[in-house]
Amino acid sequence: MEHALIEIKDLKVEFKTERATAYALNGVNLEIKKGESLGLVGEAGAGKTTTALSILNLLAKPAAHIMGGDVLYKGTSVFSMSEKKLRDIRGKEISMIFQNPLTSLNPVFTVGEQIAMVLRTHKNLGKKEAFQEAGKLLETVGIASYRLSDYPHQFSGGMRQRVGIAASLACNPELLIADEPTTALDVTIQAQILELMKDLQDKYSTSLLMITHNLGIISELCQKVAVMYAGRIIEYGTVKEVFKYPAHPYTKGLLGAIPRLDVDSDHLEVIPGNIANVHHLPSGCKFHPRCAFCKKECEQEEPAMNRINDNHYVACYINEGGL
Amino acid sequence: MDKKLLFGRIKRSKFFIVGGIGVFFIIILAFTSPLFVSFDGTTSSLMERFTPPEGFSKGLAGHILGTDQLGRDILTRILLGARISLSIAIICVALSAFIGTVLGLIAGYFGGAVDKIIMRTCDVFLSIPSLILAIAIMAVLGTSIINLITVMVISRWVQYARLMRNQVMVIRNKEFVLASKAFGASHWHIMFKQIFVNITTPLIILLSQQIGQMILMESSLSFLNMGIQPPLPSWGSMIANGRSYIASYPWVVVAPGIALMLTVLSFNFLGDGLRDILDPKQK
Amino acid sequence: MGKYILRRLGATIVVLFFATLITFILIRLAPGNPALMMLADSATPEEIAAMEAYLGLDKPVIVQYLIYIAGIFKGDFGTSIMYQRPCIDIILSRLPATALLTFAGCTVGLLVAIPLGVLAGVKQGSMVDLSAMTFALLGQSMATVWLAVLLVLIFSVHLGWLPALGYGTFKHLILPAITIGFPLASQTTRLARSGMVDVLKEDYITSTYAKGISRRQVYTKYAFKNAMLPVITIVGLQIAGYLGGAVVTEQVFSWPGLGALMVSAIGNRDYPLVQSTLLVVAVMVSLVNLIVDIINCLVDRRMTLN
Amino acid sequence: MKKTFTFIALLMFCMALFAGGSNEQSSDIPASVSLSDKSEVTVAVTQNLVSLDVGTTPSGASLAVFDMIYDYLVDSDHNGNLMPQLATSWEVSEDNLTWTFHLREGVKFHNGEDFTSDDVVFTFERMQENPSKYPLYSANNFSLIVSVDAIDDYTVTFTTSEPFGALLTSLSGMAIIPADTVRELGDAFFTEGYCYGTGPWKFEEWIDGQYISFTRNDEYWAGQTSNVDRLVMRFITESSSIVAGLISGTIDATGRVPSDMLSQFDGHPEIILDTVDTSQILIIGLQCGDYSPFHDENVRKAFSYAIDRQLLCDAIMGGGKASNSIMSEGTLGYDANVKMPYDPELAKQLLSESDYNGEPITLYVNTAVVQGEEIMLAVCDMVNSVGFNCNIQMVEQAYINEVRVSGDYDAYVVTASFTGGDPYGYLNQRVLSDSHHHNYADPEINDYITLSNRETDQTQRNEYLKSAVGLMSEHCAPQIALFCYEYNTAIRDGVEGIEYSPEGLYYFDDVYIDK
Repeated sequence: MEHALIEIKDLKVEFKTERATAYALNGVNLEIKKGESLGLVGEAGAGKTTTALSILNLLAKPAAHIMGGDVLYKGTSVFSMSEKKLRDIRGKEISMIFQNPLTSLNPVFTVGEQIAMVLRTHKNLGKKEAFQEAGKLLETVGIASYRLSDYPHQFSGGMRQRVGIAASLACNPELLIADEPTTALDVTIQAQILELMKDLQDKYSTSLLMITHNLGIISELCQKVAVMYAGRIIEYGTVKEVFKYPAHPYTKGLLGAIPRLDVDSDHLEVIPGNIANVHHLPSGCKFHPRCAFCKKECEQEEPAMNRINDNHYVACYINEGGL
Repeated sequence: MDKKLLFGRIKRSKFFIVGGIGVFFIIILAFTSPLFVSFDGTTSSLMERFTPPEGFSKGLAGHILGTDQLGRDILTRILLGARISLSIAIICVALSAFIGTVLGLIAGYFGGAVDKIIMRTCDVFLSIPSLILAIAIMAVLGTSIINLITVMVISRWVQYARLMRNQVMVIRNKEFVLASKAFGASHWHIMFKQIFVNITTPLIILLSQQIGQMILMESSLSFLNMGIQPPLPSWGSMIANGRSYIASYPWVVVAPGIALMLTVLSFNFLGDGLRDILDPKQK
Repeated sequence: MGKYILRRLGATIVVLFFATLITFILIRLAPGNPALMMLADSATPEEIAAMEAYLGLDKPVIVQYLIYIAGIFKGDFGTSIMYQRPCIDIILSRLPATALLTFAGCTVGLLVAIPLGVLAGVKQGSMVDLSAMTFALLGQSMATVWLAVLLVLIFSVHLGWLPALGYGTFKHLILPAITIGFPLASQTTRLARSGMVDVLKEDYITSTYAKGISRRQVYTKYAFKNAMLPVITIVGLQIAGYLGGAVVTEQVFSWPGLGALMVSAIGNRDYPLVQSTLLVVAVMVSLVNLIVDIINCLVDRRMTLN
Repeated sequence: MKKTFTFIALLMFCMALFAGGSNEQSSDIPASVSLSDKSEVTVAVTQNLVSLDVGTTPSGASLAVFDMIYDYLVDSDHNGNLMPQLATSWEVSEDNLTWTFHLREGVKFHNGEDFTSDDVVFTFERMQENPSKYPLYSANNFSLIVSVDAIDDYTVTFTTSEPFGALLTSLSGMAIIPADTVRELGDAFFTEGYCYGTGPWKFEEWIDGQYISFTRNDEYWAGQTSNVDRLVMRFITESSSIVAGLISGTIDATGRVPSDMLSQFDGHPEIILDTVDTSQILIIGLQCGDYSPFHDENVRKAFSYAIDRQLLCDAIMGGGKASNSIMSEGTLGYDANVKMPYDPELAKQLLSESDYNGEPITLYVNTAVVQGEEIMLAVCDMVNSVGFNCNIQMVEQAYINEVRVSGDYDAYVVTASFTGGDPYGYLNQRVLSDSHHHNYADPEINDYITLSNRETDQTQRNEYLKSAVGLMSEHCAPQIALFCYEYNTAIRDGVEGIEYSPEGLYYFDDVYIDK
């Protein structure tokens, strides 16, 4: 059976600092097929960025520990790849857009250099051609090419994110990971960035892993969506299916929390309690302390992922039998 | 900073442990030396000039590290010198820290003209290399321990002033400071109770590093006959005066040199260890 | 950039003005009368008075100071009492020695410190890191006198590889440069290390890795340039200190620099020479600080020249 | 890495460029010289030369340099004997006021200018017009000379305001310069490196703080026998560096090696060690005013008798002669049978009789005194063992001058030397005219000194001086002496002809290499 682009199998990751151990990922299972764009949704601290970084095997060395599971890229495990092989993939076949544009660009190098370095490394272009190519890329993301020799601090947040995007599309990668690209931007700029990503997606047909806690973005850009809570995927399916018939109480809560124009209700549904503490995770289903439908087995056993229909899976005892 | 975390870090910081033991050992040795030392390190006995180190062949009674150009026992002088060099260094560090911190706080807190004046004075002192400033001042005041301390303080307070000023500038506009101003707290209260308390870490780190530098500065001044005056021994003067005998009687200058190095090394280790432990950025 | 340099020069002049004022007052308070220094022991009171008049010391101190300042603007730094020659000639004949020594010392220091510091920063917590830090602490714990004398003992007297003194060929420069370079290297190693450690935690480093850039390139280029920012500033300050401060090294190696000149000038109460040497040193220090600031701005464009 | 590093290198480089502008030729001195290949000698001088002007303050370095380049009317063999040089003969008038000198003919300066009486007159008058600018003028008491007149091209007369017994000695310090050239060039003659003299060596180059070099003058009128082409005098204050320089070959001769460092030459047969007795004497000036403990003669005697001078010489200095008075052997006024006993018991007894009861006494020790700190610390221990309470303070020469003139000291320690073996200068300045500073005026001593000043017959002067010095030793006032220095010389085998004067100065004009 032909391997999916990315397969994450039961991935467990812990961060050991002198204070305590943070259980970031507790058995993540995810799959991204070629040309597919998947949304990864969840509150802050759910492990979204950790998942993204583990795909590129870029977890911070001393602190991060892979406790179990694997990440396969086209069938081969990312953790077992040689440094050289990894370098060939990063930025060429898989590239990433980072959340905070203010800190993800090197302050002492020109914008042009930060794009050209990808071209020089992967397409071994000469210095001059790389810069020209970078100029074109800047144009595609809507920045005048003469600004190549400007420095990051001479750009606004939105513009810097565009530079990040330009750099990530330099070698038109097979998979583009966007780690909350618009969170740090205000709404108007957000719309422009999404617009840009949409045309690029059509133009280059790259598969996309969109990480965000903004469900609106998911519905616009992605076909599939996975909801993540406390380091596990608790619901997965097509956007239409999941948004229309949310199965997991947490997903219902998330969707309930969005103000809807078509419904004139004067209150927003609120999920009681707060995010699970990564240092002391609750037993059983990590959501049970906040779950209104919590049952006895929810407290002991971690529910497995079970199928509602081809386009909808959920890890929850309440909805075991489907709707 | 809770206790458990602090001890955790202390246990792990090798520098702190090594430095701490070193400094503790040296201070104990320096201040208890009169009890077990069998020679008076200041009177000369010309017959015993340059006796090579006898080690422990005669137990504690012998010249363990040999004698210097005037027949005085080197080990005794090192221990006596330790007490003098250390106490002067600590006094100088304390004084320069005090002056520097107060001026730094005032400059940082009040800003504007006051800050300009104080900072420009710092620039003036920085533009004159500290050793040359020291020589000029010593030429004026003459060489005595009080003048030595004055000189070292005058040339070292600038570091503290600049450090404190920059730290205060950062904290000055923080909410809790503005809040206490709103409650009508007096300037002094805010400056010392509120602001100072929060910037003690960088001060402690700088303090621990400065002790070593003070001892080194005293050794350079002694080299120029401006340090501690004879017959009181100090490591700096022992090295400076013994340096011409290094080829024929090396122990005269090597012994105090190593003593000085180990002491300053321990203080530097302690300083580094402290920096690792107290450093807020440490994840 | 131009406006900034003008403002900086303005501030520097103010600083220099006060620096000369302080030394002017200090040296005059020092006991000892330069006229006596010039005349042999046999001077009669009239000869002393005549000498003081000749040296212009009989005028009130304020007038002397004004003459001196007026002189500086005209480029006349006054004549040295000891040398009986314009101070500026003596200083300029000694300046290259100190500049060369400081330059060599810093180059030696930086060539050792920067790679070592970067390595220690990259391999944080490893044996390399620990030994680099111990080397750094060692360098800051040795008395300059002791280090200089040991170097002479080992390399010149016992091994005979290098000349113990003097100035001229490259071989003369090695030992004094190491004496100055070693403490400088130790301080710079620590700075380079902590700079590197901090930078490697930054987001843009992760994003550079995510672009498939090799570890070596990140360390030697993208992280390196950021890590060097604190190093440049501190080294700039240190060079300033060494310009006048290499007194001990110059004395032990009989190096004809400004430090040795300063000590003998103060010893002989040669007022004009002391003042002008110090002024030149202060100018050099301010100039170096200015250059460091400019270089800082060139390297890190975020630094607006405030 | 490359780009950033260039910034740092750029910063350093431009700083060196900025400073390096004015003095490029700094790297041409031979690193190490072996005698065989080129006949060139490098000597180490411990004092730094400050000026090439013949009128500058006389110092060890300047005397050695002028001896190479210039000649004097009367030359001194540095042991008290004076011989004709540019003046072939001289006579003095009955009233001892006018000296007539007959000059040598056919002598040329290095630039070819002829030597005539005009040069002698100009050399003197140049300093007379502006005595403050030329400290030599007051140092050699030229103020006593009223005028210098050229009778004809080769005869010149000196008229003095009063009989000046030591005129010849002071003229042996006045280097004759070419009048016409100096009139034309002015001070540039010295500062721009012309310095034409009539001496056996020509001036080549001087770099302040580093070295001064000379080349042989083959047309020297008295004949030049040396086979050394070039002599380099290097200024090095650090004695350990000089020793290292000798061992490593960069230096061929030096005059002052501390005795404790002699052992470094073991195993180096190519360096010949020798000792030179000097008249340089270590002196303690005592304040005899009533506000100081030393006004009581018993206290002064106790202080002097408590010092074991011979032990100081043997243990610390490794040589030198304990002195019985402030005169050293070979100087006028030295009297071998004056006694200065070492008797701690007598000292203790004298001290107990006096009204001194332990007030602290500070000895100001001049930092320029060779091994001053060690010697005086040992002296303090010796005198403290008999009941004194002394300590020392190291101070610069400037401080000592100030203190001596103001009189506010208990005791100061300096070295003194007598140019040309004649104590005229010292006795007049430090004993006679200084009495209102050290507050000791013994009419008998002062009379003997004034008598000796007037006397032109050397043997009679010697008698007067002997009695003056004898009295000073007896009363231990106003100064007492410890010992005369003995310097250790270290010269590379084959280098000959280096002369040493009793004052501990050395002269290289007769240097040659014995292959």
